[in-house]
Amino acid sequence: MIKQVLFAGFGGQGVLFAGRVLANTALGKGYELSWLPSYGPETRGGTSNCAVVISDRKIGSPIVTNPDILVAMNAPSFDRFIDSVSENGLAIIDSSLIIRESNRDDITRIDIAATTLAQQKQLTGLANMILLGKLFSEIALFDEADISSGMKLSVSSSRESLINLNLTAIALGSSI
Amino acid sequence: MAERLLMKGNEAVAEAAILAGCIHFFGYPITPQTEVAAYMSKRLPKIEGGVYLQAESEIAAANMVLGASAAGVRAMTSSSSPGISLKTECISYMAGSDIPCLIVNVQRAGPGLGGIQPSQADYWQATRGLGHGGAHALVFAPSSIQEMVDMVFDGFELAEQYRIPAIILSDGLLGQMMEPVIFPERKPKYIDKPWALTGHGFKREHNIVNSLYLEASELEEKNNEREQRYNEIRRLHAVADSYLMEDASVAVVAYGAAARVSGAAIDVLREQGVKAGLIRPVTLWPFPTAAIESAAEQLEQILVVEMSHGQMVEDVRLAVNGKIPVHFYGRNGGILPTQQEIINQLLELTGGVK
Amino acid sequence: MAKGRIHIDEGRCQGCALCFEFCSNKVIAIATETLNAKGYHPAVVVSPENCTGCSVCALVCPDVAITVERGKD
Amino acid sequence: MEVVYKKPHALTDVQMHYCPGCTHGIIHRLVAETIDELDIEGRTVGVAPVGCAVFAYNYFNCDMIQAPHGRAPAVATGLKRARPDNIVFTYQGDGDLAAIGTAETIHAATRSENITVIFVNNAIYGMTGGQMAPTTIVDQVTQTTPYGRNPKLAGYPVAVSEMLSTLEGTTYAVRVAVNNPAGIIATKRAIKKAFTNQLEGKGFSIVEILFSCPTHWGMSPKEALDWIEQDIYPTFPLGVYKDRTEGPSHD
Repeated sequence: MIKQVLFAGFGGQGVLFAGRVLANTALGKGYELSWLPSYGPETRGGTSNCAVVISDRKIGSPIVTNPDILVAMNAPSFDRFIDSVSENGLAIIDSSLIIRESNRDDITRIDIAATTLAQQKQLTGLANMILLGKLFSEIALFDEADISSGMKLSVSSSRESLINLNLTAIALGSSI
Repeated sequence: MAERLLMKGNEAVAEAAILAGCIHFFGYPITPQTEVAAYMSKRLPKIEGGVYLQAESEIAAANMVLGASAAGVRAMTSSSSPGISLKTECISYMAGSDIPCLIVNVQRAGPGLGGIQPSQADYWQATRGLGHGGAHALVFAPSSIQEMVDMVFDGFELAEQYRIPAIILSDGLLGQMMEPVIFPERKPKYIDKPWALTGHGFKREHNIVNSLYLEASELEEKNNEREQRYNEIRRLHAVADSYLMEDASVAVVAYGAAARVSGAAIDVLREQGVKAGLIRPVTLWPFPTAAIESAAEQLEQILVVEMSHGQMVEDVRLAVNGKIPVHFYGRNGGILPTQQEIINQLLELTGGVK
Repeated sequence: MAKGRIHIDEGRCQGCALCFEFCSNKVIAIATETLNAKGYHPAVVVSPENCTGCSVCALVCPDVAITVERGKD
Repeated sequence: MEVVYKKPHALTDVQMHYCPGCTHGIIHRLVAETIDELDIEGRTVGVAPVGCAVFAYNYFNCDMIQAPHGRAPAVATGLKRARPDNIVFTYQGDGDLAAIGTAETIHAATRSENITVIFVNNAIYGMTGGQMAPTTIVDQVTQTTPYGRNPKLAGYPVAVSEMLSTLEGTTYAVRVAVNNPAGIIATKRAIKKAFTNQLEGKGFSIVEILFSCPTHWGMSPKEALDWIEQDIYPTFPLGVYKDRTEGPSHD
């Protein structure tokens, strides 16, 4: 088993954090894994992405060029990465910010208006967690307890109050 | 069992240094290394006697390490390629003064300011070009964060044993990525440093840390003595890891991040019946010449894979000494060769399944 | 009748709102409902009739996104 | 109506990469306006530093060079000595000019190199993600002073204009700030004087400009400008620290 996931969006949308929660959840289950951020000046204000690889064997390259799963949170990321999604792959799209068609009929595309939904449900800023929730339900590798301990590892102790809010947003995304 | 943690390479190498007894760190920001310094700036002020200092330049940071190490403590600095170039003046002085230390180079692409993406284009610098005068440092090439952590202990201990600087040649990929790591329950080993500038307290002759010998015969004697240490290191501490080499007819020779991808490519080829293996230099200086020399007896050909235009390939060719063809594949500018690219290269060389 | 007129290059704008903060005549607002191609809420002209052409907005704009005209039409 | 304010010619059309509300862009524009007004674009050469402003070579229409970290004044010296009729300026941040490049800065001033130094000071390293700069003020929290800058461990901020004013070779040293419209106008005046000094062969001029880093200060762009006045002015008072342009010319 190997899952190559790419999270992409604007800096500030929490794409690196979403990847971190996925990585920490996989860590708890004993998988081999890697997490690699884009880094450099473009991470501030510009586009930002991170690659997470989960596998049951040693991971070669942590760079994901053809993601099995793309989580796209803005239009530039969608444009840049949609064609790289592997055949029969999955794209989870924040449709409140991305109104775009693609000619990929060989992949599964799931549109969730995550940013709008987050605002409606008093979860503003947690679109990333809603999309991650959907990813968790699609890959079906982890149960609620795994995700909860992955979340605890990902949030620094000074921001512990955010744990439950994040988990609520993940549960919301999973249920869609 | 110790806890399995998820950490960035840059943070793990810093934590490992603290566990290995290094609480004197002198740094300077540069991407993609800065997290090493940032981590130390958080941790060291909380440790009794811990010193974190941000120097005014990489040049100064290296010289602060020279001072601290000369005073007998375990000292460390880290930087990324352009910053290492600035440190090389001092590395030459440390080598000439027989001062141990640990330096981490989180390589980025060059030359000049280059880019900030990962690279292995500092191989020549690390193994050949550490300032003037023909000096060496121990050069370790981790290919995982776990290995990088373990090398920090070895780095300090061998550096002190042989009184020579040690370098961990990381890169932007290993520095920036996170993967699971287990910190070893290993107690650091310390040895006496009778040469250290501790203040003689009227109990011994005064110590001098120096690299200047105006009398040619004196300098030659000094350099010969050091060369003997270098030769012992070459004999005892050259390390290579081999993977699926028992029946291999073609081998990839790669280190660090390039070796990770090469290993994964070999796994795929093995499933297709191609008898490929991997020789991974773990130390770059001393270079594991013997391991490659003896592998060349069984192999038909070698492919060297690097994130550069080909630097280590020269050492591989010296080791093979013309016995079999040594091919090269590399990407540079900050690009890691992909698994598929390496597979294609090997298929082309072997003519498919053999 | 406005004494001045400004043009904001919304594509260059990064929505820092300094023009909005320093415009004493409330000519400018931040378009919180729209995003430009770079993903920012751009500054937009909402009360052109109040513009005096004083150029303070252009003076404080770090993205060099504002052109100012002054005088009679 | 008549256009009274537009992008100066000496700036390219390239969109700058700076974070939203970063005031590098204002200073770039003021330098470009000065180049336009003095009509020197065709013989001006700019030296870009290492740091956030490294990409300045993409933003100015005049010839540009990218110098090794901190060495811009030495590179500028070579450019100017080789072609004295050209107008040479450096654009350097606090880390570049006042940490790694201190020696080059001081010695270009002592030689009274006939160049113009634009020194942008926002008390932090931006490009690498917000570490302590030589000009970080006491108690300021940065990534590498997570408990605030403690002078006992990390020393005091470097006052560049004051320090250079003590050197015989410094012709003009001034500290200004781009934190409000009046400050921006004053900054423009200082930059223009510093370039004019060079045109008149009067020697080394440096304009130290206090500006903001909302991203790494963790503030909104407007809050960051207010913070300059509240918290940075006491450490770095504005003013003319040296002006010997009334005296005999450098030549």
